Amino acid sequence: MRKEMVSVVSQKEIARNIFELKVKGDVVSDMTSPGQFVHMRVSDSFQPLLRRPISICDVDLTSQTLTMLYRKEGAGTSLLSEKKDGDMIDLLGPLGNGFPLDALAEGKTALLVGGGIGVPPLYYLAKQLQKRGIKVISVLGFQSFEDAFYKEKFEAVGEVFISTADGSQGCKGFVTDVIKSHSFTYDLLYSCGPSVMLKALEQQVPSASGYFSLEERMGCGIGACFACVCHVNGGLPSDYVKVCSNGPVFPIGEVVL
Amino acid sequence: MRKEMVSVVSQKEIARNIFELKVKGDVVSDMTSPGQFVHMRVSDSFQPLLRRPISICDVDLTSQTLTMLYRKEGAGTSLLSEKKDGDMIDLLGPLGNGFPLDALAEGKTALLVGGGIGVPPLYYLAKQLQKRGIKVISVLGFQSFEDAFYKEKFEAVGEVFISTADGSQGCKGFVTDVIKSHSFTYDLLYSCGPSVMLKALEQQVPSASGYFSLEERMGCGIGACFACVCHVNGGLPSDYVKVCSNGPVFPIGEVVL
Amino acid sequence: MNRLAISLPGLDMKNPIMPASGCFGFGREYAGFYDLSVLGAAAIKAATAEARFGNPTPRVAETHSGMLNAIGLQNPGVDKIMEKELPFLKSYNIPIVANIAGSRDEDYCEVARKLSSHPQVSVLELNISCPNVKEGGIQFGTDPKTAAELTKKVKSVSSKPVYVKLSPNVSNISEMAKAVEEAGADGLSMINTLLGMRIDLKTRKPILANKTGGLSGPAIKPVAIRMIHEVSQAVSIPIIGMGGVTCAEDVIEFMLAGASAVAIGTANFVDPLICPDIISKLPELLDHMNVNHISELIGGSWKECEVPSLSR
Amino acid sequence: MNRLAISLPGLDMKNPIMPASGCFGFGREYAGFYDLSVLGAAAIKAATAEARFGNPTPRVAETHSGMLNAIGLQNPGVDKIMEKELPFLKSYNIPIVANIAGSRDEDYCEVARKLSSHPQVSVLELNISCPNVKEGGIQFGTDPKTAAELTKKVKSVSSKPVYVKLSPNVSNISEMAKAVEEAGADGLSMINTLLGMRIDLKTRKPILANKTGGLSGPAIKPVAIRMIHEVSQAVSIPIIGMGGVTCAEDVIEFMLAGASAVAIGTANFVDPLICPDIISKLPELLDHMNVNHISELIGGSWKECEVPSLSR
Ligand SMILES: Cc1cc2nc3c(=O)[nH]c(=O)nc-3n(C[C@H](O)[C@H](O)[C@H](O)COP(=O)(O)OP(=O)(O)OC[C@H]3O[C@@H](n4cnc5c(N)ncnc54)[C@H](O)[C@@H]3O)c2cc1C
Ligand SMILES: Cc1cc2nc3c(=O)[nH]c(=O)nc-3n(C[C@H](O)[C@H](O)[C@H](O)COP(=O)(O)OP(=O)(O)OC[C@H]3O[C@@H](n4cnc5c(N)ncnc54)[C@H](O)[C@@H]3O)c2cc1C
Ligand SMILES: Cc1cc2nc3c(=O)[nH]c(=O)nc-3n(C[C@H](O)[C@H](O)[C@H](O)COP(=O)(O)O)c2cc1C
Ligand SMILES: Cc1cc2nc3c(=O)[nH]c(=O)nc-3n(C[C@H](O)[C@H](O)[C@H](O)COP(=O)(O)O)c2cc1C
Ligand code: FES
Ligand code: FES
Repeated sequence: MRKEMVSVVSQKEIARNIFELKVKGDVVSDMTSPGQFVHMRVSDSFQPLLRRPISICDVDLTSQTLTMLYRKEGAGTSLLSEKKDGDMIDLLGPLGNGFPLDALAEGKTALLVGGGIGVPPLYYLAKQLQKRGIKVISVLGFQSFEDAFYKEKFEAVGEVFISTADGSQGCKGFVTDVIKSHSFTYDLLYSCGPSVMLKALEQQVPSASGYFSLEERMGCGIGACFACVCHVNGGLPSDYVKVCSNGPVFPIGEVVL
Repeated sequence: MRKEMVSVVSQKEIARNIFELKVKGDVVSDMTSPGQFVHMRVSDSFQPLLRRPISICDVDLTSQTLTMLYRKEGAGTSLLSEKKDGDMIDLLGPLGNGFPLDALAEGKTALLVGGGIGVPPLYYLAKQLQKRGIKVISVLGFQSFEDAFYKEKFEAVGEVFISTADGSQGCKGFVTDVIKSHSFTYDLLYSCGPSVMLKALEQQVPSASGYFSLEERMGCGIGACFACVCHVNGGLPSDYVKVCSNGPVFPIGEVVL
Repeated sequence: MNRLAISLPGLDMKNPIMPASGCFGFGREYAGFYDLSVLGAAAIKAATAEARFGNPTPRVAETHSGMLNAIGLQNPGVDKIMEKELPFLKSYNIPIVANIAGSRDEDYCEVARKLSSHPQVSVLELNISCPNVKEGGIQFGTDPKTAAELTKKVKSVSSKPVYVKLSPNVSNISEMAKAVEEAGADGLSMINTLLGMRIDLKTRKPILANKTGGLSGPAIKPVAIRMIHEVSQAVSIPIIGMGGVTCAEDVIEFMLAGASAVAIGTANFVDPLICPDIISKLPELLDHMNVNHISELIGGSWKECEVPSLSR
Repeated sequence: MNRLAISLPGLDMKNPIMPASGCFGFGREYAGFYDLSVLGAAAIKAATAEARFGNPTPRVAETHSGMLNAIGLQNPGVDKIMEKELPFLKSYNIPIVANIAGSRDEDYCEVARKLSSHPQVSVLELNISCPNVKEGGIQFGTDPKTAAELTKKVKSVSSKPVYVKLSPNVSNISEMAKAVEEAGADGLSMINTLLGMRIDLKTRKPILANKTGGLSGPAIKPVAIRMIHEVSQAVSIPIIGMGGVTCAEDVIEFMLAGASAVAIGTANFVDPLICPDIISKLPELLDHMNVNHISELIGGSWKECEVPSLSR
């Protein structure tokens, strides 16, 4: 975890409002755990004031290059989308705890389930799992064909199933529909996406064990401000975990979604 | 007076922290009166919130190009100094009333006295006066050699005397010292500079008639907010003029400095 | 049907947008930029009984996402305003909100009587909250009793509806609001500026000659929103909301909080075309939000679904 | 001579800079970024008698040059803080400001008694101003009498100096300050956050689950400066200033206003290295201002030349 000025290597829009941003810097060498995130200042002024959390999507350790995918939504990500090659970005990272890689032995199967802008961290995970000889099945859900991205990239590391809410690509419906209609055999589930999706998974795939990556509005991103807490299943009412520093990845069932 | 997005043609540092900025746009066609100013947003965000008033230094009506000179001081002018060729700037102008050009007949002599960043508006004035067959003598005061600018440009339109506070160029001292040591013969005095300088002129050249261009912190720049008022000499206590819309140029003696 | 029309006591507005008092002079300057008849209404600069020069300069300073002003109620006095300024606005045919200020009850009443009798004035806006005038205003704005008494007196001499403009520099804004409502106020304007200061490192003195000034602009928007959210639930008179509005989305946020109309102050200095720009963007935004008429949004943040919003 | 050293009741600080309560946790996280021993002091997160989870999420929202928070005083309770958190800070050997909160007098007193007896705690900071806790806090912070009584009680059980942290959400901040000074407060901390709100256009509800939150960051700096300027002239106990500090220049501005030390809150989230960065920049700034010792700046905006500053 350090603060460093990284330089923009490239930026392009790869789907509707979805940007792929590559940055370079020494700090990238620390980014070995998929599921971790970085916290970036998108402006030199205090508008916006807070940093923006973005997941690590891919890392090239040799060239110290970090790839991030983000959806241009509000003021912060709009400013981020204006960054050009050579621009410097104030980056804090890597933050939080990623997906445990040694939870699965060689030869086992991992089911990766991503929804929308929850897909990016699963890509680095997929690559790392495959490298360890683990079979990867990816189920990726998007709103529509125009919003889908990285299908080919995921296909390079395993089987891929796409769902879109409007049916314009892959199966019409949600990731849970894909999972219900195929009877995948897998050992662990890894998922990242909107909390409605994670809740649906918890309910509709109750037997699954594995890991969820959560999102919560953040202040500091490092565990100091208590903005991003969640209740713990079966804990005291005052028990909590912080998404930024205890997560964002938690064993399924550990926290109250 | 209109609001227009103008595009940056060039920007360079011509003296210590003094920048020459050229912009292009239809609105420049309205800028025929030296002494008027423009009011610019230097950022798309609200940091800084208010526009910045900068004088018209030179205008090329054919190419619709406006030249401004400014000193990089605080947050606003720092941001302005980062503008690059092709960048767009939100400009309001031309604002206020400039120096009357027909106050002098052909063949008469004008003494132009500028201090520091008060020098720029005098350049467009000097050019216009010369074009009308008026003899121009310029007395320009700066802190030091490093801060001086546009000497050659002024020399192209008339005789030039420089003073620097540290004596590193021209006469050591202030513009008033130059005026005292030379006994210039002139018909009208035109001056722009810090209010201490204008006050000194008023006291030490009491006989002078002519025009002063004033500065005051501004809100709107167009006469609506009453931020920039001055008392009127010999008026009621409630009498006032607004620097932005009644000025910035006033007949010497009209307003309380 | 005009989806933007809002009707409030004394104010028939074709849209909820008006420039805020003190940020629009008497309209002349902005008339050079756009046709003022597009405005829902216009609040003119505070009138006092006599002409006032106001405070010494510097009168403005910038802050992060905001500005401080200490104009000090400069104005030519109520008589000149009626003679020289109001006639200019006549041809635009928009409701006029006449802001009135003073240091004593009698002054307020004199100005109120005169202005309310002017045919062009639609409503009075009782400024009991100007933070920049030593002798008066501010104590009216922080003590519910004094505010209520003044409101009563002004109401008794005014032939037009009276809106009371509240100061945010109070411990309990609802108490103030309820006091002036009971005293007969027909509506509220809120918020005026927050008291603030900046110190110059070079001179080591406050930048403003008046030392303190009123903080306005985007920086204060969250304070305005929470006060309007609170007060709109505590009173039943309408609120003209203001404080940091810079875009159509902000207007919607103020109306969801509980404002029935929205005034735009500081943003006029940043962009003289801001009022017509916002007005023209509102219909599109309503479409986007699936809202038929803008009045449906008033108080929308608390009117329905109070319980569900608590449960998240 | 250490040009930055500041000595206040219970606080021997090698420089006037401390992280503000609630913005620094208990120091662990920032210890990963820099050596905490460079700090002048550190204010730790509010302690309550029992463990508190605080408010539901979302707990933060952004505003122009500011942020809203409604953490709701989440903390593990005073006992756990003394056992588990304070020992971690021991090795850094810096004065600790222990922030205490509660909803009833007894709670405050229990926490005060316990924490003041802890050897590592240098002073207590009585938080009577947390705007995010329904049952309590805020009324202590807006009523001078209640605040004074609480201060007295806490003083009577505390073996360490007590600083009272004032809320800016009041009509008359000097009155509050004088009341707690008379009640025995050894110093003041000001300001806490301004009450604010943001409404989400999509859900039409407040963004924060708690609806309202505390506004902090650069947006509130002018409010803090004017309150410190006023209060420092009204009382004779020292003030720890805070509210929107983001750079060394801001620190100087707070001290010129009348603060004797300066706390940094929100800016830690923007830049975890902000405290050491500011500390390292102060000497250069003093040189630039021709100031020998930083304490010479305290109250510099009003201490001398009161009259000349009025005349401009
Ligand atoms: C651990 C983590 C990893 C993330 N990874 C990615 C990623 O790889 N790609 C991506 O596109 N997005 C990701 N997000 C969400 C992303 O941070 C938000 O979309 C982004 O901050 C929105 O900023 P904005 O200025 O565009 O939106 P605004 O709505 O203007 O933001 C306002 C505030 O809300 C916060 N906010 C808004 N939406 C979210 C959200 N969904 N989660 C958390 N905070 C939010 C912002 O940080 C900011 O403080 C991640 C969030 C977290 C917590
Ligand atoms: C009519 C007029 C014409 C001007 N022409 C020029 C010019 O041609 N070249 C040039 O360099 N400067 C000129 N100035 C001064 C220039 O506007 C200020 O230097 C500039 O606004 C400072 O902005 P900043 O953000 O760098 O400084 P900051 O100190 O950060 O500014 C803070 C605020 O103070 C105001 N301000 C600061 N200094 C002045 C000042 N001297 N006069 C008015 N407002 C001020 C700013 O506009 C801003 O609102 C002119 C001013 C006026 C009123
Ligand atoms: C320069 C200036 C002058 C103002 N003058 C007045 C005034 O005369 N009467 C009044 O009631 N409010 C006055 N106000 C307050 C505004 O009407 C408005 O309530 C406040 O600025 C908040 O809105 P804003 O953030 O959109 O500016 C003034 C504000 C500014 C910035
Ligand atoms: C996330 C957050 C949590 C806070 N928690 C506390 C707290 O527990 N006790 C307290 O006295 N102040 C608390 N504060 C207020 C700060 O200590 C400080 O007074 C305020 O934020 C203004 O300073 P700033 O603008 O530098 O943040 C908190 C502020 C923030 C932003
Ligand atoms: S974001 Fe601050 S504790 Fe998690
Ligand atoms: S700057 Fe607004 S009236 Fe001159």
